[in-house]
Amino acid sequence: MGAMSATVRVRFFARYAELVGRTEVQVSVELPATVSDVVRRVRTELPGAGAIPERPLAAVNLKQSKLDARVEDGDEVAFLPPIAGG
Amino acid sequence: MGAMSATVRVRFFARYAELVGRTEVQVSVELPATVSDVVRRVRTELPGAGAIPERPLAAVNLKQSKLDARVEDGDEVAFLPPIAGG
Amino acid sequence: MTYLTRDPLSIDQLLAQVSSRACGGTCVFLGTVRDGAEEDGVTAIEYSAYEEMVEAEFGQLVAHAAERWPDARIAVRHRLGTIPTGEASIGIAAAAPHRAEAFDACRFVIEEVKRRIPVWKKELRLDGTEVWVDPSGRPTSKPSHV
Amino acid sequence: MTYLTRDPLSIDQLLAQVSSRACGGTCVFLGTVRDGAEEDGVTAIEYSAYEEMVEAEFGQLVAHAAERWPDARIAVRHRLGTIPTGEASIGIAAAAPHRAEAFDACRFVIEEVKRRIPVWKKELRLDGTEVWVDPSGRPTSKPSHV
Repeated sequence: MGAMSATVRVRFFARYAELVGRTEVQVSVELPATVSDVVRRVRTELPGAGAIPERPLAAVNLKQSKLDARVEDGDEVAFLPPIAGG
Repeated sequence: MGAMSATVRVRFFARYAELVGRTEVQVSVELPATVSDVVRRVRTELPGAGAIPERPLAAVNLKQSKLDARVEDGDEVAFLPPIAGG
Repeated sequence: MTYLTRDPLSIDQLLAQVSSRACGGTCVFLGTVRDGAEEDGVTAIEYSAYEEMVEAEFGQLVAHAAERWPDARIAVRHRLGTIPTGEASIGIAAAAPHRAEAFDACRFVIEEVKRRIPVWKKELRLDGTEVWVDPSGRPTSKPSHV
Repeated sequence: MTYLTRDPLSIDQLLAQVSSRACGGTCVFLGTVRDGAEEDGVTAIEYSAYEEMVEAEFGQLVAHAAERWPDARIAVRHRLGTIPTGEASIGIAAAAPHRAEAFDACRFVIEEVKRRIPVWKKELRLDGTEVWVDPSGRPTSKPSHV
């Protein structure tokens, strides 16, 4: 019996979007999975994403999230460069 | 030889102007004189001025002044109700 | 340069006075005539002043703020006369390279105004009464409070 | 209710959102695109955002401020897109019965914005270069800083 897998929508913003040359990508990870697993997958497989830090600021479903937070199928995971609003 | 005397312009504002029914008056005081002397003279001689406090906030020539400050001929002495600007 | 006006205050004018390419933060304070829980049917406040002294004091106050926050640009205007509820009696704008200076300079100006600018106010009430406002912010009509 | 716009910010609109007969003090903060001593020929800043998250975060931030200052009325709008030097990128208005609450609530909002609202800026320079601004307020183009 194969492991359960989840598809998450990964979004990139600002400098990170420039680095990877796109604003989003779909990623599959085996469950259980954390934000860190998504980061690792993206950094190793997506061209340009290696320049994203290993421990970026992240959000899951519009809320800032720790890297050890669980991700589920259908989640939206965003990698956020250092915030510079205002 | 008579004492030197000074004429000062006394100004009233806001509630004090209402109490005395006017906004200014000329007062003569014998020199040397202080703001307190002017206050005393005004409170005893000007109808309605008895309701002005014995130690009002005062200004001499546009600057807040202590009651023991000297006044000279030609000075402008103002009695200021509690400040309520802004 | 006059710090007093009998016309409605213009925020745009205050902002124009302080705006600068070098400033990244601007703090504006507006003091408005209130008719809230602590008031009792205030329809307007009549503002009066020792006008010559107000001009002199504002000049010193702004100079003092400029010494303390040398990069800040400050504008202030106080309105006199009868000001209806909801309209502004004072407007202060402080622009600075960084926001902390803008907030601090603006706050400094309004606190100093409350302390030393010779302006007085009389509340005009719905019931036709008129009450001088004491410096604690609450009106008093009792001479014993003076 | 949206907290984002691509149009120039209107202070009048922010003020209209917070104005109330019960409020005696209103504090407005404007963050503007700066080209000062610390900058190097900034002609504009390009603002981008995680828009859905910005809306959610602003909603929480304003709700949090409303809990802390129950009598305050707060409005905030952030502009996105290319904003020329001198124009405002964010406008915050806080009205309250008394001035201390207005200043404190307004300051709270801008500090929280800097801390948690997912907005980014890229400075556009006179010499044609473009530089992402890092959160300390100074730009960095070196990947090692990220």
